[in-house]
Order: sequence, then C-alpha cells, then structure tokens
Amino acid sequence: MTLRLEAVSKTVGGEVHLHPLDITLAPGSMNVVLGPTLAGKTSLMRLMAGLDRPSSGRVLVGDHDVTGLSVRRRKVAMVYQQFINYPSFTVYDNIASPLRRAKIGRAEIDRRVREAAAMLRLDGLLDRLPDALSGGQQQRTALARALVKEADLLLLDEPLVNLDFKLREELREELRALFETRRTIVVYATTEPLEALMIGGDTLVLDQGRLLQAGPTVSVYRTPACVRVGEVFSDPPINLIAGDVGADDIRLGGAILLPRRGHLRVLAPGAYRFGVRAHHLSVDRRHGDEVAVEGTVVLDEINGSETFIHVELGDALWVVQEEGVHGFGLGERIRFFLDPRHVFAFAPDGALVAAPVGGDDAMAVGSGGAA
Amino acid sequence: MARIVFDAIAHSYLKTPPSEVSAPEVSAADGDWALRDIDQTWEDGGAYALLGPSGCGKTTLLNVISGLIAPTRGRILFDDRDVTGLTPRARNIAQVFQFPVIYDTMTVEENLAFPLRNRGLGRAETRTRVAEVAETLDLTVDLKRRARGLSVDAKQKISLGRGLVRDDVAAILFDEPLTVIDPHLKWLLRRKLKEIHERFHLTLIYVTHDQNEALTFADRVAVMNEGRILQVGSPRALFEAPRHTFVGYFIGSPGMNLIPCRIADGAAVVDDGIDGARIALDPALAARAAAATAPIELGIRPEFLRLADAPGEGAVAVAIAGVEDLGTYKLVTARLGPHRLKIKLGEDAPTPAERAHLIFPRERTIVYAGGRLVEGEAREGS
Amino acid sequence: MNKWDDNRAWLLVLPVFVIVAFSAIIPLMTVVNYSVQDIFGPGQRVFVGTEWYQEVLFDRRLREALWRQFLFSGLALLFEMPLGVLIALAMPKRGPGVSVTLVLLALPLLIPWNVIGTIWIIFTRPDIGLLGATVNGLGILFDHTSSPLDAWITVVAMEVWHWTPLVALLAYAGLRAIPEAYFQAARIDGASAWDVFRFIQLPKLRGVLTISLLLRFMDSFLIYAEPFVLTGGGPGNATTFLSIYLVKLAVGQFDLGPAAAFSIIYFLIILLFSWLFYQALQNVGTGDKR
Amino acid sequence: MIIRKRTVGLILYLAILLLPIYWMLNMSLRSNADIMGVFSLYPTDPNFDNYIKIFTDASWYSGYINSIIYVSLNTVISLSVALPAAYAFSRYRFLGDKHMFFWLLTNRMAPPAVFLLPFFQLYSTIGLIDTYLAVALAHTLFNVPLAVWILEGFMSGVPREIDETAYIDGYGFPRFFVTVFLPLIRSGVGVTAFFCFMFSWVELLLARTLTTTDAKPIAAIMTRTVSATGLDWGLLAAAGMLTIVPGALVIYFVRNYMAKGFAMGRV
Repeated sequence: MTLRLEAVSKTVGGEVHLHPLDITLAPGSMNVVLGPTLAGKTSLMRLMAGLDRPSSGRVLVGDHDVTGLSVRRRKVAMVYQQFINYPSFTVYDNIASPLRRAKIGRAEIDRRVREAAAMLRLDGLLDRLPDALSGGQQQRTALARALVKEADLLLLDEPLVNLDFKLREELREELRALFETRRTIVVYATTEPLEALMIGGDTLVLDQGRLLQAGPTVSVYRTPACVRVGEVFSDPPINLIAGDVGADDIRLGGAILLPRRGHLRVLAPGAYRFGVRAHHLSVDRRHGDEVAVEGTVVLDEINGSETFIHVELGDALWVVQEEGVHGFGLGERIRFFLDPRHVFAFAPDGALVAAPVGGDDAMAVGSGGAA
Repeated sequence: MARIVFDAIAHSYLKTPPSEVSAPEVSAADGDWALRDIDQTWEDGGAYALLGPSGCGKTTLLNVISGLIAPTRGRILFDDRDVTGLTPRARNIAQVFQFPVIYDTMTVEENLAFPLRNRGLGRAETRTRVAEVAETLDLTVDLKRRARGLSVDAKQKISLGRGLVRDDVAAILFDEPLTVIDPHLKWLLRRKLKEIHERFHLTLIYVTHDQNEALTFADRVAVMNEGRILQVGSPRALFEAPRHTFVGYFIGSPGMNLIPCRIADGAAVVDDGIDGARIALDPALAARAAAATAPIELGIRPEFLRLADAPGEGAVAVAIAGVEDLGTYKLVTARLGPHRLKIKLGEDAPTPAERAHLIFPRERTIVYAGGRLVEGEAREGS
Repeated sequence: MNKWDDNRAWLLVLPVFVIVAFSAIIPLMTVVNYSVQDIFGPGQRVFVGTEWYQEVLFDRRLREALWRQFLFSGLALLFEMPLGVLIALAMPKRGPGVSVTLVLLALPLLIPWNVIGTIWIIFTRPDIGLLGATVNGLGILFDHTSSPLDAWITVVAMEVWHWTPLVALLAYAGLRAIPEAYFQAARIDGASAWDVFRFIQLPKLRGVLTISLLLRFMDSFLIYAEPFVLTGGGPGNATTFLSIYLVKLAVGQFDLGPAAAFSIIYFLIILLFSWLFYQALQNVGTGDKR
Repeated sequence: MIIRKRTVGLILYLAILLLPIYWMLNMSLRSNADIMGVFSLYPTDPNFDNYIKIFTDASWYSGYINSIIYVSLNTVISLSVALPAAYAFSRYRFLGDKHMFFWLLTNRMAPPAVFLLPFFQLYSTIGLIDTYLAVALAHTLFNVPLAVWILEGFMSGVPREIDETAYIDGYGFPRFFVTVFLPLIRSGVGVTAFFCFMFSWVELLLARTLTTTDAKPIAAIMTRTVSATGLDWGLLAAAGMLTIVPGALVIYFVRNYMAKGFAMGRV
C-alpha cells in the first residue's frame, strides 16, 4: 500500500526538526533518504514508522489516516544504526519474535525464521546470544528480524554505518538483492552518496529539515536541483567555484577560461557558481576540449581503488579523482584538466541553471522550497 | 627516533598459552593466539599503517610496540636495543587513542607541556616546544583555554600534540584516531598527519580497518589477518600485486575477483559450466603455477577487466547478471559458470547486453596457489 | 537521549505516588496541623499561630543542637571523604579480591543502626571494651560516659567506621568507570602515580564525589539511633543532635506543638539541601553523559 | 612496590573495620560473668549458651522472624511499585516529571524522627499498628524513592531502541516489560533489592514506634531486654551478631551484581 505524508512537520521544544513536507512512496518501491548528519533523516523515519507523532500534517497508508495510530498496530519494521537485538534471546528467538507476536503457527514460524536466517547467512548461529556475535552478525540478525515480518514498510536508518569498511561493502551488496524481490516499501537512510547509488531506486535529499529534491536516484545525482544537493550528493566533495559568464567565454575563479559552448551556451551573462565533480577532473588529458588548471597538491587520499588529489589553487581547494592508486607528494605542482562538458552552473541563489547533457532526462522535483 | 624490529613476536591473552603457535594451515581454527610469530622491521622515519578487519590483532600489535602489553614470546628491539621488558615511558613512545584522551582540568598549553614537565625539561624550552607544536596543529589561539571545552577534533589534536612535543620520541602510534571525527573533517586531519610526517620525519604507525585511511596515511601498509602480517607494501603494490588473496580481497572497493581454476597449456582453465573457459597467462607465470601443488586461484581486479561485444582472441563469454550505475562508474556483475565477477566500467561506457565477452589483460591477470601469489618473472612490486 | 512525550506515563508513576503520598503527605499535614495548635487532650485544641515557631526558634538548646549537628556532619565528611577515596584507590581492580573486599566493606552498612551503637559500647567501654581497655591501659583516661570530649571522639569514630565504606564503594565505582586509555596515556606521558590521581582520577571522580558528599551530609544530619544507643545524647547534652533532641521533645516531654514546629523547620533545612543535591546531580548528569 | 604498599594498607583498614565486630563476636561466645571477670582478647572458654538462649526463647527469636518478614515485604512492595515508575522516568517526558522526581528524592532525605508521631497516629487510626504491613509501608517512605532512583539509572543504560523494536514487533507493554526488559536490568534489580533490604533492616526508630509486641523487630527487643536483665553483655552481643547474619547472607548472594551495579555508577 502507498505511504503518503501530507504537509508533515516535526518540531521538538521549539526547534524545527522537519519543515512541512509531502512525500508519496509507492508499494514495493526502494527509497533512499540522503542527507548529512542532523538533516532530519531519523526524524522523518520515526514519523513514517509511527514512533513519533508529527507536529502537523497527516500520514496515510493507502486511504487510511494512521497519524495517531500506535506503532504496534502498524505493519512496519525498522533497523537502527546501533545493533539492536533482544540481548536475552537467542538469534532464533530474536528473529521469531515478531512472528510469535503475530500469533503465527509454530511450524510456519520455524520455516520463515530458517529461511530468513539462511538468506542472511546466520544458519549456524541460531542458538547463540547476540552478545556472542560479531557486529556484522548482530546487524544481520536485526535485518533478519525486520525482513521476516514481511511488513508493508521497512525502515533502515543508516544500518551499516557502525560496521567495518569491508563488511559494509559486502552487506550493502546483499541488501540490494534482498530488497529487489519484495513488495515492501523500503526506506533507507544514509549520509553516503555511494551507498545511495548502490541501493538505487528513488532518492529524497534532505538537508536541515527540508526536502530539497526527490526523484530516481541516478537522475538526482546527475541533475542536482541546487548547489546543496550537489554538495550532499558528491563524495569526494563537488568542486564549487564562482565564475562570470561573458559574451564568449566563462571565467572561473578569475583564472580559468571556459568556452561558452554546449550546455553552457544557455547561460545569460552574469555571475554564477559552477560545480564539477572530482571524477570529471583528470591529470591526463582525455579530450581536446579540456582546460588545463595548475595548482599545488595538499593531500592525496587513496581509498583503495581511486586516488583523491586535493589541490590548492589560490584560495580555492579542488579535489581531483583518479582511477587507481597514485602517489603525489605534498607541495608538488600539478596540472589537471577540466572537461567543460561536465560543468554544472548554478544561479547565485543556488538553483540549477545548466546541467551536463545526458542528465536531461532527469526530473527535478524541487519541493518545500529549494534553498 | 628509532628503527623498530620484531623478533618472532607472538602473543596470547590466555593465562596459559598453548605451547605451540600452530602452523598456518590450521590457523583459522585456533583463536588462542592474537599474534602469531611476527618478524617485522619498522624503518626509522617511516609512515606505516596496520590494516585489517576487527579482531585481526592489529591493536594488540600496537600495544606490544608501546609496551602496554608484554608479548608472550619473542623480542622487540629499538635500534638493536632489546626493550621487551621496558615500560612505555622508558620506550619513549607516544600514542593517540580512538577517543581523545586529554587532562580535563588543564589548559591546552598545560596538556601539551605535561610530557615535557614529567621529563624535567626547562621552562623556556618547554614553552618554545609547546608553541611550535601548537603552531603546527593550529592550536595557538586555544592555548590558554580549558581543554575540556574544545571540540572532538581539537581534543584529538591535543592528544597528538602531546606526542609531538617530545623530540626524543621513538615513534607515534595511532589507534583508529579518526573514529570519532566528523566525516567532513576527517580529511583535514589526514592532511595534518601527512604534513607532520613530512616535517618531523617521525616513525608513525597507524592502526585502522578503513583502507582509505591506511592507504592515504602510510608509505607502507601492513595488511593483517588472524594474527599475521600478510603483506607489507606501498599502497600501489597492495593494489596492483597483492601477495595474498586476502589482501586482494581486502584492498580495493570492490575487492579483487578470485576464481578457482586449474592450469593447462599455459592458460588458466575456469569452470564455465560447459567445457571450461581458457584464460591465457604469461607463459612464465603459467609454468610456475603449473608446478604448484596447492589449489590455484585466478585473480584480477574489477578495474582491469574489459568487456567486448564480439567474441575475439582470448575473450571469455559471460552472462551479465546486473549493472549498477554508481555515478562515477558502472559496476557490472558477470556470471561465468558458477562464478561471479565484478567489472568496473567508466560512467560513459555503454551498458552491456545480456551476454558479453570478457577480456582478461594478460599483464593484469595474476595467479595464487594456496592463497599466495605465484610470482611472475618481471613482476616485483615497488 | 530523546524521551517520548506522553502524559500517560503518569499511570506508571501513580502507584509510587500513592504509596509515597500516603507515607509522606498525610503525616506531614498532621505535623503542620500540630505546629499551629495547642493540644490539651482529645478534642481540645486551640489555634496558636506562629507561637510554637517563635518558641522553637528562640530555644537555646535547639540552636546548640543545630550547631552540634553541623559540627558533627562536618567532622564526619572531613574524615570519610578522603579516607573513602584512599580505600577505593587501594582496592583491587580485578580478580577474586574484588568480591571479598566489596563484601567486607559493605558489612558495617548492613548492621542495624542501634546495633552499631551496641557494638561501639562493647568496643569502647573502659572495663570490657577492647579499645577502651587498651587506651586506659596505656595510661590515658578515656570514658565516653563522663567526658564530653571522649564522647565526641567515640561518636565521630563510630560514624566514620560505619559510613566510610559507602564513600569507598561509590568512589570505587567512579574509578572503575574511567576508560583504560587514560591510564595508558598517562603511562606514556610519563606521569607519576600522584599525577595520575590529580589530573585523571580526581577530576573524573568529581561527579561521584559530589553525590557521596551530599548523601553523607544528609544522612549524618539525620543521625539518631547510633549516638542515642551509645551516649543517650550525653554526657549532659554534649552529643544531643537534632534528631535526638526532637524525639526527646516529642516523645519524652510530649511537647507536641514545639516538636511539630521543630519538625517543620528541620524538614525545611533538609529540603534546602535536597534541592542543592538535586541541582548538583543534574549538573553531574549533563557533564557525564557524553 | 606501590601496589604492595596499597594492598597492605587495604588489608590493615579491613582489619580495623572488622575489629569491633570481632570484639562483639568474642563477647557473644562468653558468659556475662566471664566478660566482667577477665579481660581477654579471645574467648578462653567459648560456648554457645547465649545463642542457644536466643534460639530457644520465643520472645527472642520471634524478633528475627518479625524483622525478616517486614523487611522482605518492604522489598517486594518497593520493587514492584518502583519498577514501572522508574521506567516512566527513564523513558517518558510527561507533565511534572522533574518535580515529581525531586519530590520523591526529598522523601529519601526526610528525617524519620519528624514522622515518628504522625506515623503512629496514622497507623493507629487505620488499625495497622503492630503489623508487619505498617512497618513495611512506613519504610517505603525512603526505600521507594531510592529504588526509583537506582532503577532509573540502570534503565537509562538500556537503549530506547530496544523498546521501540519490541513495540514494532507487536509486544504490549506488560509482556515486553517482563520478558524482554526485566532480564536486561537484572543486576539493577539485584542491587536495588539489596539496598531496600539493607535500609529496611537497619532502620529502627520507625520500626520500634509502629510495633508493640506481635511485629516487634529484633533490634528493638534487644534494647528492651538490655534494660530488663541488667546488661547481660554476652547475650546482647550474641543478639547483635545474629542481626549481622541476614545482611551478610544477602550481600554474599548479590556480590556479583554489586560489582556490576557499582560499575554503572549509581547507588
């Protein structure tokens, strides 16, 4: 059944956690709530679950107003970022607990528990207590308990954030496969752009209690409705730089000249903010149109498969992403190339004016007043 | 500063450790040893990282260096001096912990001066050292403030600063120091650490489970698993020529593709459900691999695999099981018989059709026997 | 951290409210009632306003008892706090010694308060007491039944003997809560044991010590049974503390009106300290919780 | 070296701590004539006559039974009302919660002497004088606030998300509380029970005032007997020793909880 939030807001002790927002989630849909810490992600999920009551607005499941309905009467499941299990129950009893409350027959419970346990690779651990499990196994148990319930709404609040780097990567992949086949509405909160892209589906970008943009994940990524969405949805951070559009060319940060061509042709002369993601900068020239930029290396971060080179250029700090592992010394002069075809242009108020082609199929659904 | 040498270090937290450190073959089943027979030299002035999953023994190793733990067996040498029985203080080690450790009642300045005062350094000299370190860590304006009121990252810088003020420090050890730091500030501290290393040329050893931190921070990364150091190498060597399958899997995101295979006629033969897919190997490599008795696995990183539409020389037919658009790149999952392979494609690359052909570039295809790298001729990692 | 907003939680608190109100509010109202009336017998009572309060406030013996009380509580804290911390520092951190020490320490806390008095009578009597006989045997005259100073020494020693273990247990709990990394850092920084105490343990114990300080202050302020059994408030009035005087007034002389007025004043003093106690707790709470 | 010095100091302190108790034990094993006659560091002719007298005389041993009954009753009452209340304080924000908590704490601090007379009158009026229930109820005055306070501390240590998960799973409050929540704060309940037992056991003023014969506590019988028999020191000491036994037993059983409870920093 469809979940609808109508003009829902949340204020706690005079502090606004969520500004009024409207959200509709289709049955079986996969939704990511993306936002930095304190964006209001958890507040939103708690309202959806019915753990908290909205300060205003209505929550509807299908045509049913469930705004004041106790969480016990709703068909929801939730996984927290802490590993929450019943410490005095075995893994088996943990997974079985929602089914037992629902008065399902023993045999059926047993079948479903074992099925969920197998899916999450907990088979051999059913007799253990949660304390005797590793962090990853504890979170798998919590996931199994949430999945076994076959709820209408499954909420996952940064479920992987407390796991080791490598475990996170593995579980993330499994999760996607687990959700694909279900009729449940899945809502997955995260701060990490890559995680949002891996989960796929639709993305809601939240910042400071406001819904900035909603739409298919890849479109939101390719066509951020405003500067803030671009920032939230880029890791490493998107390079943002002030620039002026003249008659023939565009001057970035006073030093870099771009031709006013392609998707940037639509820009009227004036001041803009330009954004380009780190992986669209390269130390190798990949294209004839690319513009060379020179700066000083201040850090070179290696994440295992890619290298992020932090480059200082005047007052501005740029991040260049290179495939593979490369070593650049601190203080080294470096020349990198900027492809004008991948540059975003934002108006001074932050709204997107021009996006690289290829992202034009995206629909930018600015809601609740884009910053 | 010192060169630190581990001479057959082993440690068990049990009161009565098992008499023998078990052989590598049975290691997985035996969790009694947190560290198993480690021989390792940490060169003076090097920036090292200890990388591994939770419980691999990396923190134990760190505590053995600092002297907080006395190893069950083996010796530890600082510049050829046996320090196995010495206290942390006598070893002149500094350590930065996961959570910032500061002295609540002192100001930032007093915090930084504390290790010097305990060593009886003169006032004037203490002051100049503290001022210098505060300058490096951007703490000068906070010097007179109570340390308790500062933000977490500033506190963590103070813990680091207490190590830096001592000019006699043999090494600075870091135990996942960025865990509590806000993600947006992490890279600033990473940069600070790099700068400090370049400036002071101290021996730094950094423990983490996050490959990003390890590879960014260190010149040489030691990958650990189950109480053993599997490989010590530059970030690039770990990425391009992992000497152990675990290293291949652990480094890189996603990790290396590892496929069981057998060697025949200078090629790796992989079960593809039909009559076996042939992947051509470097002849010298194939010859050595053929001589190995342990089970053989083929290894290739997702970044190095290429897709072709048409069958061609050395291309292997695969079924495409899924394509994920991850913004900066596309991640393709391909099925080859019972095996799954990950392929990383550029963001502009066309989405492959249901069936495709996979090319294994010969210079990037490596082979493991019993989990260990089979050395080719020319490949000797930097 | 965030709590749920729900006034229905009152339903859960209701039993506690009813039972405590029954034991606290109704009796308290009786006391208030007495404090403004003069009672001659059943049904014969006269409203006297603040007369009893005036009488009590100008009662010299009461004022003396109050100062005595402050002196006693002050002395008790002076000994109990440092001693308790010292013991906590000396307690083992792990191993079988922990349980043994905990059990032995807690023993005095589990003895009925009047038995405490009895123990100390037996212990300090010049004829049969170990302490009394020993001290007198050394040629020092010591008799708490005749010398006010000796009575004070005995009462304070008893209080310290009785309650230092509580301070020690609380301080021990506080010490155990300090993360190991602090001690490791201190070892690496080359700090001495004294430095560790001054710069790590003492600052981290602040909260726990505040709690035990206030707890001990209050409870010593209410002390009754132990000194009553030991000295009966004597010799003379030398060890007549507030509670002892109050009971004398109410039960011994049956001066209900003044006793009630006294009770109210006594209670107000306690209330003031309770409030300070609560404030301190709140601050400690916000300081400790991350 | 330092560690050794500390340990020696601790052992010395514990020895001093036990000395007065040892002395009472010494007395309890001797006859009154012996005590008054010779000063001895240990019983030269140890006998259990004093204990035998206590165990065979109903006016003596009933005192123990009385004490144990009202103390247990008080512990049960205190725990059963304090558990839900502590849950409310640790989980909910509600109208007047802070004031309520403060008011409760003030009762922990109330001087028992103040309540002496009004209690006597109150319980006389409702006919509860000289019953176990009277003492048990009177002791809730300071034990319930204490229990709420200790339990609240333990409960706040349990993440709220566990409760939410249970409600999401479909648990009702009572079942959740008993089957999921209580096992989690087991050591808290142990510590709380210990403190309720202890404070009820050691309190005498109220207990003596509210009882005359049937429910009279041992500690009160002791004082009375002292004056009647003209100070039988041996008997008195034996009675005193016996009042330590129940407490010592209780603390032995909860010693592991104690360590845990103290580690959580709430008492």
